[in-house]
Amino acid sequence: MLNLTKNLPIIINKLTTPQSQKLLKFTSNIHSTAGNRQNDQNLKTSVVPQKSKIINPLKHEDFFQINELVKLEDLFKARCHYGHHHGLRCPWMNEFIFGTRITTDIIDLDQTIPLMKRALNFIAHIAFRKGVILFITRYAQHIPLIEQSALEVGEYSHCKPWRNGTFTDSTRRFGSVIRLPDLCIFFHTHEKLNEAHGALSETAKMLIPTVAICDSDSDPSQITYPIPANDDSLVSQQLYTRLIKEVIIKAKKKRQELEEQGYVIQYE
Amino acid sequence: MAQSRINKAASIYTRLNGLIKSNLIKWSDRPLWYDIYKAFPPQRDPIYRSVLGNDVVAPLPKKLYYKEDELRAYFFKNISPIETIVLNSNMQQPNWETFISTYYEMEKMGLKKESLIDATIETLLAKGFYFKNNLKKTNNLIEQTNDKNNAESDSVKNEMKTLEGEISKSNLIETANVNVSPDSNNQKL
Amino acid sequence: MNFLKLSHLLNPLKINALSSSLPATKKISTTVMSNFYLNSLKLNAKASQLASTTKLPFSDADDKSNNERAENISRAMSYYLEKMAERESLMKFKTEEFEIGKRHLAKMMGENAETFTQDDINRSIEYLLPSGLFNKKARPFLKHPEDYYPKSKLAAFGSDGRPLHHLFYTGNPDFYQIIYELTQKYLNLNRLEDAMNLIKGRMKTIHKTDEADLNTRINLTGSVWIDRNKLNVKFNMKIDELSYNKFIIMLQKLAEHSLSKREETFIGQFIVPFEPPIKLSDIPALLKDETGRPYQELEVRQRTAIVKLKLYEGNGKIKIKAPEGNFNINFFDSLTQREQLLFPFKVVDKINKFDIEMEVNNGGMSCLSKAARYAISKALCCFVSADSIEKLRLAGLLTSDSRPKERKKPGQEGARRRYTWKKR
Amino acid sequence: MSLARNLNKILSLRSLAAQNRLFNLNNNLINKSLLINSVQKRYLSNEQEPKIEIKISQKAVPHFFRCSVNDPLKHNSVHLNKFYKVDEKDLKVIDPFQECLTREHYAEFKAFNETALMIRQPAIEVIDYIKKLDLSLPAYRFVLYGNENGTGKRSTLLHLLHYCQKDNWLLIHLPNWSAVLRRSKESQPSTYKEGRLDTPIDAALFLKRFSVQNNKLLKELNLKTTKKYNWSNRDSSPEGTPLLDLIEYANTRIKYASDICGAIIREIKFQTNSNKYKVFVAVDQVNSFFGPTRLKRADKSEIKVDDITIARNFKKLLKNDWCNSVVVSTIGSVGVILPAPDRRTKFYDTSISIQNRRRVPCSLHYEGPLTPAHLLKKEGFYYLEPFIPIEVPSYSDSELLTHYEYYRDRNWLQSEDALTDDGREEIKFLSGNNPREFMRVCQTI
Repeated sequence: MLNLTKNLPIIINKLTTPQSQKLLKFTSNIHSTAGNRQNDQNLKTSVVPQKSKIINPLKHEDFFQINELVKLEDLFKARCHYGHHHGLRCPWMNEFIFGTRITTDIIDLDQTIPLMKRALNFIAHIAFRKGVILFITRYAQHIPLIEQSALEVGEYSHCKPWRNGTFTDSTRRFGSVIRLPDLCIFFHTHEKLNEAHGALSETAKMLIPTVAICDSDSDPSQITYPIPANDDSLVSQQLYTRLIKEVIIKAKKKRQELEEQGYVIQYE
Repeated sequence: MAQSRINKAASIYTRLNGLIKSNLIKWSDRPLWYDIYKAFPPQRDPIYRSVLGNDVVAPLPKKLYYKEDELRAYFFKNISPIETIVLNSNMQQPNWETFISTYYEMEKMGLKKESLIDATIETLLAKGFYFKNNLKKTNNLIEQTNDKNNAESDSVKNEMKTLEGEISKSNLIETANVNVSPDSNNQKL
Repeated sequence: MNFLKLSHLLNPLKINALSSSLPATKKISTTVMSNFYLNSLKLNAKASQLASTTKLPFSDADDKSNNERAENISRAMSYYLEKMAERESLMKFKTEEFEIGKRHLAKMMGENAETFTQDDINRSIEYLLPSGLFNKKARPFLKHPEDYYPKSKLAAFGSDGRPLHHLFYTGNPDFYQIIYELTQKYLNLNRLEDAMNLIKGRMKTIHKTDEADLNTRINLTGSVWIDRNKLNVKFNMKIDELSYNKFIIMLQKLAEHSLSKREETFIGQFIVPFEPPIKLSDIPALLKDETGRPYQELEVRQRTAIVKLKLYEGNGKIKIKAPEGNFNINFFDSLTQREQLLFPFKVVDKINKFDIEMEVNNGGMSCLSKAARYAISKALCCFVSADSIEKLRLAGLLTSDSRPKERKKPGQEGARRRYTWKKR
Repeated sequence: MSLARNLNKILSLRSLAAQNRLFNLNNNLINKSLLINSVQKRYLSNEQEPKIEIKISQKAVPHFFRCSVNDPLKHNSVHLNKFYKVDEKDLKVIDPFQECLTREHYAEFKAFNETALMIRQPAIEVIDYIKKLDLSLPAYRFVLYGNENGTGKRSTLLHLLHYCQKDNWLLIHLPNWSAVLRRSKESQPSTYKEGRLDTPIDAALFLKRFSVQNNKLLKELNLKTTKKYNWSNRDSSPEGTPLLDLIEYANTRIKYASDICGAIIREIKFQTNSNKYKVFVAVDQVNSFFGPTRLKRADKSEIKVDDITIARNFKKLLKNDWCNSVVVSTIGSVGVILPAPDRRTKFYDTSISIQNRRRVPCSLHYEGPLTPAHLLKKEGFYYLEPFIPIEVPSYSDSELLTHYEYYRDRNWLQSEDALTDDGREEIKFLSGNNPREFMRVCQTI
């Protein structure tokens, strides 16, 4: 990651674009909706299990309270806005870039936040439904971190060289029919320099949704929930792993609690 | 498992929808993520896009410039060259940043634009600042920028080149206000 | 991997055969796998209860009400069970066949079928069906099917299809688990070192060998890293040369850490005590001729060459007895061949301090010279100290060249040489 | 083995070393004679500095490997195992066409800028015998032999020639004789007797060598023919023709060289009774006189040694029917003439690599035992009997050391490893104390 010196101006003052204002309004609306509040209250207050208690988490806008988790300041402090040299930029990332400061792309965090919330929400729902989540990266510096965080939340990781056919030819690779992951989270979309990770196309082929941290040099077009942000510095990776871990644990706990309280979960 | 592996033709959701419609996948067998996707769809349908295809690429992002850049360039060119910064040490504010802050203070005080820079230098010298290499003073920054005919010999312009490729002087003032009209950047790749 | 949980799981499904063939739990993965479970169990309020009742974490085998796709998820498991049943029936059939065959054989040999052991089977087959096939694997045999059928693998996933290992999708979880542990340990040591340095108030210096470091660093003298094949056998996995080399580099890095003594037990798993390839007890004693002069006698065969050597202590006389006559070292025309004889003496620094009597037969000149070199180095071992023997070994002089003579090919003059070809 | 390792390095340096060698030699001589130290040397190299007068001592620094006595007449067992210098003038007389030794030897002499021979036991022994001989008795015959090739028979012969030349003997020298029998330069049927073969060029060459070697003596003696010789129907030499004139005549009429050669040998042999002069006959590879030849007639019938005119004449010299003469001959594997290789027949076993073909029985070189009985066979043995066999052995350790030190002195050993004691031991091991092998090993270092 580029180390920009102190002579760079602080951008945060300038980030008062109409987009972010809209976002603020949007989030406040969600919190103020009466129905959601009632639902939350119901969940907490009900102690005696009843057969009639049916819950469809998809009908809540923010079932896992993710809006509180993601903060602009955290992202900025974790240097998530730093992109690559403008020469390395993928043209599909143009829309997520705020501007180019002395040959370096600066990612628009105003756009990152809603996208990240959407992605985290999706991860939480998958975890809630006991899906298999696979953490993927090939960035050597982050591998211990990613592997450790996957282990901590009881999920899976693949940070080793990608062998073609791991998903598409899984029966032969693993010697038997296996359950493929329900969600792949890419913490870095490149396997080698400027070479897309082999799992990207395989997930698309095998109908597996993806969440990926997309830096200015990665192609977000095939990724289901892209998060435009810096994927190279360890600090930002620590932030992402923290958020994702938190979300997964939260979802799993919630499932546990609901089952204890005798709720029936339905998706229809 | 019935699948369509043509990943470049359509997104995973549309392909899965098709499979369900054609009853290749039973409704009860649908993947776990299908409902969630349906309830919280992504911002954009994740279809494969090619740079060579018909998809429209978003306009190039703008270049970021501020008024401080001008001042900084002037400082490096005419007052004192740039110094190395040791990130490890507990360094105070660098000289040029002090220069810029005092410049703004003077501006607030209501001085005229022509004499602003001279005044800031004088105040700084009076405060006991030591500029490493006191270069010869040139004319006022504002005079130079106003004098458009002398564009080529303009020292400020040369300094700006070092900061960012090529930039015309007319843009210089505009970019300082950040609100740039990205007409020139509206390209198709 | 630890499959204790799995065995519990399978019991209700009435697969008793599996539980008997469960392997002994392995040291490495038990700790981490338990961590894996614990971490997931922590999320459960009923953690303690779940541990006693044999339920997997997050398993939705019980609550079918809200899992509309339970059937789909357990497809992997059902496929596995199907395969296992198939194998079981096959093995049963083959075992019966074996028993019948054994009885017939015993009858043929006129022995008691009840006390007919495997050794008896082997012996009688060798007697009844003598085979001249070179490869022993190609010869006829009669064995229990468990001995030669590939052993069944245990399922690496639960009944809901969720893999049991967090690195399952890498394809080689056992090996990568070790690497994962290794990296975590290394990072922890680094953190610890940083903290210690912070207390001591000094900057961290990399690879600095203080006296204090020697006490905290693991001592690897007298040991070597585990061989790749042994590693594969010990941890029951298959890793290639490249990954092995990388792994050894990582281990080396961990062992060189200034606080590596804390991970002694972990590193100890991959250490094998160094065994000198040549034991001093194997070296024969010196012989003595009529005058009481010590000497050593040897015969070496290499390809077609035969060299009979007698090495005496002396002052560099060389006598070579060939079918053509008696020669000195000039029997070998080229300098390179003479240097072959010189080399062992040069290594132990005893040129012209031994007399050589050699009888050579057959073979080409270069082959003879190499055979002589090997014979001399072997005989020298009886005269010189252990250090010098080690020098000889390191120089590669104590390994014989086992390559046979390359055969002549049809349509060619020799092994490689073609007949001269003239266009017209 | 370090030698082998350094070999590449040495080879690359070798061309450079060859250039430097002469320079080094000169430098070395100056250094040793002047005994200047390094500081003085630096002054010398700098032209601006004032020159310092240095006393030049004419006496060279004595080395233990050098013999102070360069006159072979004075050599005795005291001077054993030392090198003595042969004067260039003497060498030009004794060995005018550089045939006595191998080409390698002459290359070394050229590089060392001197001709130095080692005084060895066999030479001293023969010289001792010659001094004590009663020359009125029939010719004495010595046979030099060695148990291996390259032990120094020819250099012993050269030493003896040098001795005899100084002692005013008449020299009859047949170096490289077997080459004539292998492939003579020109051959034609004899006019004197049918069935014989003349080899005029070889004969002329012998006469030329003879005249150079004995020019001074022949002029003093002024020998003349005792008989009229008819070379052909037209040409003849009358009685009383000086031998030198006869040799000149052979130069002009090469056709008659073979016959003239026979005439001169006859005259010399018959006139020894006059006790005016002594004859020293040196024959290299004498065993070639008693074997087959490779020469063939037009009808492809084989030619025996006795059918060649000059060979027949030279063979007479080996007989002991004359006095005032000494015959010293060498025997060796080169003298054994094996049948000529035919293009149609394979003379080697092709299944054996080229490197090892010398061990095949039908190879081009004789590989049997090198004792007089084996080489001379029955015919030669009886022909030469009684003779004094003298063995020329390989180097003893002290001889090898002398040679090594000589090479060292001449800066012939360029590798630093070779200059150490270990290096010397290695060379000793590799050469097996054989002088020729020692020379060859040192060439590569």
